[in-house]
Amino acid sequence: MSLKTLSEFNWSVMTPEFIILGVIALLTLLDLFLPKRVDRRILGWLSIAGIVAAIIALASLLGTEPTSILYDTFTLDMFGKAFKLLLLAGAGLVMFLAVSYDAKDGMEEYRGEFYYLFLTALLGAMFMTSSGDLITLFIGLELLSISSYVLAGIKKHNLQSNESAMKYVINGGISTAITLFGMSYVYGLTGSTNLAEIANKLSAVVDGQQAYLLGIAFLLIFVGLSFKLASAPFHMWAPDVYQGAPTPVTAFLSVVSKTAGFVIVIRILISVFYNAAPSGDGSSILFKMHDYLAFLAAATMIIGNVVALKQTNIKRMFAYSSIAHAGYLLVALTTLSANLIFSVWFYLLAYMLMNLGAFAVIQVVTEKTGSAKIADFAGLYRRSPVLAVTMGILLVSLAGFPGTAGFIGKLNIFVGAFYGEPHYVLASIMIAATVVSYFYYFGVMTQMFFRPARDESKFNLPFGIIVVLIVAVVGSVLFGVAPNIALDFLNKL
Amino acid sequence: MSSVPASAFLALALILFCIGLYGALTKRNTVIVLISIELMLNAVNINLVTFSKYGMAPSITGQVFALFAISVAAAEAAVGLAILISLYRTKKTVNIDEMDTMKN
Amino acid sequence: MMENAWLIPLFPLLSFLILLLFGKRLKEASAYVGILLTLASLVFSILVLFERFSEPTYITKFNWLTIGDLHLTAGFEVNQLNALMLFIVSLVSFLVHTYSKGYMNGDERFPVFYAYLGLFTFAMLGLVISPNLLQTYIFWELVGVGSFLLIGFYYYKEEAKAAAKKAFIMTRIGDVGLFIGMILLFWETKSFEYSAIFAAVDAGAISGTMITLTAILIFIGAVGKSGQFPLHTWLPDAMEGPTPVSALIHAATMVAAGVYLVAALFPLFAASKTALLTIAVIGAFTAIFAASIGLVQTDIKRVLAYSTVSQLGYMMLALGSAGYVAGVFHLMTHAFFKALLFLAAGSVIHAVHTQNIEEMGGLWKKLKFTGPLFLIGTLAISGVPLFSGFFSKDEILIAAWEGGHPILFLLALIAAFMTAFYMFRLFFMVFTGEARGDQKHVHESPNNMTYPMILLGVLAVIAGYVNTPWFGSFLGDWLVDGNPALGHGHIEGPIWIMIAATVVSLAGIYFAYMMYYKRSIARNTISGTGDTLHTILLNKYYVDEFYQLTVVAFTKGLSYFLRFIDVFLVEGLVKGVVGIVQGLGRTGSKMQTGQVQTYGAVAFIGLALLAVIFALTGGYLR
Amino acid sequence: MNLHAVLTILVFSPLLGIVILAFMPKQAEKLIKVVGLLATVPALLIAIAAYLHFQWGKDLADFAVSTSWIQFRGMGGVPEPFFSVNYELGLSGFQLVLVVLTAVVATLSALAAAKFVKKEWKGYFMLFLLLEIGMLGVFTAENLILFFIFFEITLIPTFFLIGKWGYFEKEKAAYSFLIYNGLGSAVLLIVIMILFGKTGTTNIEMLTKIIADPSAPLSGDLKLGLLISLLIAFGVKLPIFPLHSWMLKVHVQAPPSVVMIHSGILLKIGAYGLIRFGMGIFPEQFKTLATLIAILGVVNLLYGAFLAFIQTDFKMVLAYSSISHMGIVLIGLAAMNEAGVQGAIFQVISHGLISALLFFLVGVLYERTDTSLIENLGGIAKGMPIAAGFLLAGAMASLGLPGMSGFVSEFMAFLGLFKELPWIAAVGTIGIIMTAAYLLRAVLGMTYGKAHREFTGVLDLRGVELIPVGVLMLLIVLIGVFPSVLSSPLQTTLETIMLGLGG
Amino acid sequence: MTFSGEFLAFMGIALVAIIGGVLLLNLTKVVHMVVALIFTFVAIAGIYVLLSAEFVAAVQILIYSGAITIIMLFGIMLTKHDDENEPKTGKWRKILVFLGIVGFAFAVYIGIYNFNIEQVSTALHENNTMQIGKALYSKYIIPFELTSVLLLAALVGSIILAKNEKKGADNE
Repeated sequence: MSLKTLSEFNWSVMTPEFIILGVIALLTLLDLFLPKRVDRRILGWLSIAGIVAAIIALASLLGTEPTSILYDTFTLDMFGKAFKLLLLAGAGLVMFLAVSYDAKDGMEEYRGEFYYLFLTALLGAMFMTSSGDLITLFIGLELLSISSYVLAGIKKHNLQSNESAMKYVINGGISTAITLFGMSYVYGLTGSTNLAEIANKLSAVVDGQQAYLLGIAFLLIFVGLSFKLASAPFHMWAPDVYQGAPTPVTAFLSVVSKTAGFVIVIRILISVFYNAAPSGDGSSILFKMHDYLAFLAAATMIIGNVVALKQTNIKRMFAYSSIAHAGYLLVALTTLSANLIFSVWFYLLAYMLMNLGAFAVIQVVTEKTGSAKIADFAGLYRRSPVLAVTMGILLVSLAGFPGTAGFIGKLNIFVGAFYGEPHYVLASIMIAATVVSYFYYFGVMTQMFFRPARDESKFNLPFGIIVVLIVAVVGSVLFGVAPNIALDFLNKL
Repeated sequence: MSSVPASAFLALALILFCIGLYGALTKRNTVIVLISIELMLNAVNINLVTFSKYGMAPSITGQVFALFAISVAAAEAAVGLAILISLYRTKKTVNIDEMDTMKN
Repeated sequence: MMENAWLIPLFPLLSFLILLLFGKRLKEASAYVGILLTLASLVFSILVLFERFSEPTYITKFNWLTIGDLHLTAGFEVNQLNALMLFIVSLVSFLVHTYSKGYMNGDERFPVFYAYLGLFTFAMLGLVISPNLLQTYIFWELVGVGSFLLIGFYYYKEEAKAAAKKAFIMTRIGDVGLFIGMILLFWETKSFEYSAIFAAVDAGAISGTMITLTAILIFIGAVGKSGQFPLHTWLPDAMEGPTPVSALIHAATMVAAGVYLVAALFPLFAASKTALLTIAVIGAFTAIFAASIGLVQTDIKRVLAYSTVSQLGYMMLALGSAGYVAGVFHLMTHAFFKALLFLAAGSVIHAVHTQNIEEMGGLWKKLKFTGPLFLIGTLAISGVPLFSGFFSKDEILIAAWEGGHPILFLLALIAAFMTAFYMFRLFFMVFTGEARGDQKHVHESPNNMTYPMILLGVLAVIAGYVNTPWFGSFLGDWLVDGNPALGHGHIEGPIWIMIAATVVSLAGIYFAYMMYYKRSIARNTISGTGDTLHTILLNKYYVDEFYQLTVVAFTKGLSYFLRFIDVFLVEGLVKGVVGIVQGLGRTGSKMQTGQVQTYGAVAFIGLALLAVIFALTGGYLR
Repeated sequence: MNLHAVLTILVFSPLLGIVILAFMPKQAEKLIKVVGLLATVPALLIAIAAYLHFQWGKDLADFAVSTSWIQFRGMGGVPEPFFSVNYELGLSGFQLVLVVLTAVVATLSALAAAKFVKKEWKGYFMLFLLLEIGMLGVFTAENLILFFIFFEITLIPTFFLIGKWGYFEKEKAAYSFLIYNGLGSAVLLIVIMILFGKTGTTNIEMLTKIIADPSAPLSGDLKLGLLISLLIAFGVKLPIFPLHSWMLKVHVQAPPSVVMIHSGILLKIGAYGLIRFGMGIFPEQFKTLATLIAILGVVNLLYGAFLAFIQTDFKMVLAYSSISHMGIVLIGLAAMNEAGVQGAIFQVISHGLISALLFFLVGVLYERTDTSLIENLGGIAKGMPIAAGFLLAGAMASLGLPGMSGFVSEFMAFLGLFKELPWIAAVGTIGIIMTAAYLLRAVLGMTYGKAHREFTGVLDLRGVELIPVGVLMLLIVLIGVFPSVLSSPLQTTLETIMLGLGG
Repeated sequence: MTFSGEFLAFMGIALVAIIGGVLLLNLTKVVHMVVALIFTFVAIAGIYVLLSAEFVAAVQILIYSGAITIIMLFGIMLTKHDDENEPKTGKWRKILVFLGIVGFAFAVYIGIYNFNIEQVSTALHENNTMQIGKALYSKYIIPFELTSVLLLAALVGSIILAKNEKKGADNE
């Protein structure tokens, strides 16, 4: 094993990560040394600035050829760039929510930590997008997880927050163990952690038992990772955690964390299992597992949408909704169509916009009313037409109506489901589930637009919220009307 | 050559994994639940180290992976315990079945 | 002139439109608009009629609706029958317009009445000049609407409302027959044109069954419109309308449309023995059936209504017995004397403000014009020799006999007897004897009511002479001219038929005289009040009740049954599906217990299940 | 002359109104109403101009527009898009008449809304205009995806219009509407996607061509399945028994101006879809199903009629009558010949006008008397003779009185079916009688008879209210008397359809 | 299979590990459970030695048997706990989980029961620590550094969450 010296590598491809890392270090120090009386919000703005800088850095890297350094422990390819951009944008928007978040219940003193833990989580997620090595993927995943655990429980004196963190960490631990258990078998069958090498080795697996073990490993990894996706069967933590965590954290979990989950799932699915253990007819283990994936996707969509019907808490409802969306995305994964990455990426983009926008509204409303009941949205149209209409547009997008990005996202997945080998059943379940989702999305609409308000007090919208709302609405509509702005961008990468 | 087959180590790992899992899913004390999770991760490490010696292409990587896993597990344990303590302050219990203020 | 015949229906339409838009402002002057415009129609009609005596049939048409390769046309035709009908309709209409000015005087919806009359006249005139079945059908329906509106003119009366509804729906049942027949014919001939249909029938292009089927279907339309059994019940009820309307629509014109339709399509019917027989049987049966009901009715208008039904049955009998000329001839004479009778009855009602003949009596002296005119009408309808009805009824009896229907002939003869009897019963009860009701303010009607009656009275007497065994059958010859399919202009029959007809009519009059004038025969000689027969007749054989219990009840029952399906099955299914989804949601919700270990357990058990399935399905062996 | 932008302007002209309204103060009631009304006028004028354009013998193809819009590409920068949707609008004769109908009814409905809507005019008109965009788009789209998009766009504003401005059970009705139609459109989307998967295109014309080609990669069974799915998808909209229950709720609960649109146009999308896609794309299979469709049509016709016969609420009568009348559309389609199809299309237009008229009148009655129950309304002819007159005229039009549009369509539909399936048609004619029975029962029940004392003082139709009824009545009579105003644009469409059927 | 010393050692260590695990599940006192688990952890270290992973074994002793067990004990002591360690509810869950585990173990076991790849001699035991060090600091430098961030996050997180503020102090 001869190593090149570290300096020979093209470290510049890691600029965005370095920027985030730098900001983390800066914030840690600032938080330590700044006098107590300084409003820690400044740190939040700083981290936004950092994220913007990272986006700019990434943008400048967009043109570079796929580069990998250190035996693929870091690679910057088209996939990495595309999803990293999503993660950065999502995290940036979440930061806007975070700076507008009213700190209480024991997190007053930890605003600084609040911000930079987001960044560490983001950093973990970013590494997940750009890694060709199981170990880096795993560490990135855990960095994201551990930061999220802390974030969920950061309202120290709030029982729900504590509880949500506890639930998160326990389920997270189990999922980590399961994932890792699966990875260990993959390692065992190949003797490597490098994804490319693994794929290479696995495509040569012909022995029946090894293939079997690989199948088990696949199931272990997939189920373990479904924790991050909040998809069946590892979905049940989501409602409780979403409900208890501070709203920006919930938003982060439902958007950035989920995106990262899909990143790692796609990475592993595509690079590792796509050609693994091909049988005589050339179909790899991934295609053999197709029915399992389809089943899980269907179960996820059905559970998410159906249980959401019964929710009275808006954050819980959105948890189920996010489960449902994970299900739609799994459909794309299941079908493995040629536009898989496009459709997942676009859907996640749309989902990020509409979900973050919705969480911005939820944050404003819940902070004002002090509870997160759906009934608290009653008469929102009277109290704040802008907020209500914004929420309305976002809900329409979540429900997947045309004219919004949500529709194009679903359409994209749908096209994939019917291109080549059609997946009638899965697609039908998806669309039926979508119709079921009308019930609860429009239930919120009903509250906002049809019901009288309990009190008529108005809202004042913090700057951060306004930014998020504008981005979310403009984005949702723009990508709904002219989706090729985004798709062509992705295509050029 | 070793006289102990690789499958023996793997089986041991599997047994420990299952014990850990059972503990994590049934024990009432949260500390024990956290510890059970650690046991599961340990089982994984046995796998990794086994494969590092007896795997398809034996290499040091398995041991390195195990080390990473150990550090992550430690961090997770620490955070888990911290969360538990924070929860204990508000709720005064470590019984996992009493953490059900949030449900449908 | 004939090329301008299309203007004839348009004058009343113009009247309708003007009165609809400006009626409120014109008020009483509305009458003049209506009268003048119908007069114009009348004048044109007369001109056309006279021109048609010397000129051949005139047809013109234009493309109305294109359906792919099919071009449906509209246009107008002036043949003998049309020309005659134009004259009859426009004449009666004009007279009724005039008469109504007096009769409807003071009604707050006076202009509306004239508007409706205009609409009806337009439709009726349109009907009679239609050159094709489709157009006929269109006006056929419009006529129905005009009738409907006029029956329901006193909209605030529940009876009027019910009668209007009944009239419309019952005639529509018949119309559907016509509708189907017309469409079936169309697909046989690819045309609605009468000429094309006749040509196809002539050429034998249509199978015999199809001819019979379509002919009977079309006849069903006629049954509805002309109040033939079993769709006759609406016509007596239609007397809820103002009396001039009854005269115009339910005596002279619209109800005769059924007869007209059969006449217009006569070559089709003639091609099917079965169809003709059906018509004859229905006609004869209706004639005697309605006449028997007429024997006991006490409402002056209802008696006349049943007599109309009965007379229409006569006409059908004539047509069914291949007596084309007889049918049309009776149609014409009947139009005059029945219109006269109705107008006279209206005049009576106008005077005494009641329609119940039990409350009248002794009006002969008080109504100097009305009485004699009514008598003329009664004589005409009774078939007393020298009056118009005598000649036409005679033709019918001959046709029935010569057509080979002795039983039907007998029925017709009995019906003739009954007609004479109940008509004179009516006459004697109304005009002779003691005044039975409050008659203090009884006075003769104004001139604009009496003049039309006088004109009709004259026609009721002389109209028969256009077609007599003695002075030549001018009308008949002209009607069938150039159309051998229509039969002969005059059918020679044995002389005893004429004598028999005279005898029965005189006998009827005699019995009525004895019973209601002389009172030497007790009124309950045959069957008195309370007797079964009397009750049955009084209740019109319970046909209405029968329908109520069968058709109406069935419809309602079916409706409620369907509602049951709608509410429980269709909605229930939906509720079921929603319930399942909701139930799933509830179950899913319940599983969310807040127990974090449960969550983990679910995830793990899910994994275990997948793994076990994977193991068992032999992912192992491949 | 370059007319390619015309359709885009036509479809999106209401957007201008939405934008203007968005910046207007909520309280400016009068101004909002005026803007809302005026915003529907450009579309109306363009639609009429397009109609005249046709009647002056020019080609409707002048209006067609097609630009690339959405492309989904596969991995690896393949130049050929994997899936592409073009922005394609076009106008055939059939579409033209529907666009004109939409524009007319929309304007009249806006007028009605100015009258009936009592609150939150701004929101109402913005949603209403959005709805109009959707409807115009549906009828001009030349691409299935585009059609679907516009189709779905109509759902949201309608949901709100019903749910916010409706009567007591408005929310339930709105949900019913949303879910049923959502399911319908879901099925539609699946069909579209399968078609795309099999043929690689969603352009209607190309699809028709490809599928007509016997070498197309679609088995007969699949095509039959797709057609049945389409029947379900559009059957919800039309509605076909037993998919109708949502529509009853909507008709009863929605505000009159919305029901005018809903019954007048939205239901017609179902018929349009069936004709354009069901019959247009799958003519062979349509033939196979003709008997079934005929039976469905007769069931619809009779089911609606019999149920309408016992309703106590006039709105319910009209709702069931809509079901009944849509049966005639099916009857006409099942005939599969020129007469039948033309009858079906005529019925679409005719019912659009008639139901708009009747629902407007119901709205007026409800506004004046606070009831639409037949027994509560008896005798209003006394106090409201004009309204009663129009009501009666509307009922006559609805029951197929010659001289009005309803007759022509009914006649042609039956004419067509009698040629192909005379027995089924014969059963269907019972519907003609029942229609008369239930309409007269209801309308006479309301207008004739003894007047309720409390209604003697109510106001008759007046002023601006006469415009919608007058215009609609005029059109109804115009079509009834001169059906060629409608039939001439339809001939080319019919030819195309018949060509497909004949092939 | 011969009963070599290595095999006996393996059996003994494995037995200890499993007994430790079983005791974890069956003991009632929390402290006892943790102590039982220490045996398991130490036994696992022994397994590592058998597998020529001395460095990992050392780390195992240090981190698991040492650090983690100790903080767990701290955790136990910082919190009150009742020794009766049976959840009140969830009998069904236990059964189901048990069944699940049996099924899962069965399914995985099928995959590994004769997973015997031809063994090649390795040099893992030679300079084991150095090999690991080389790999960590060259090939895996990125995850290694990332781990430092992870530990930082965990550190900060643990501190802020577990830190005893004035407000909570009187409750202790």
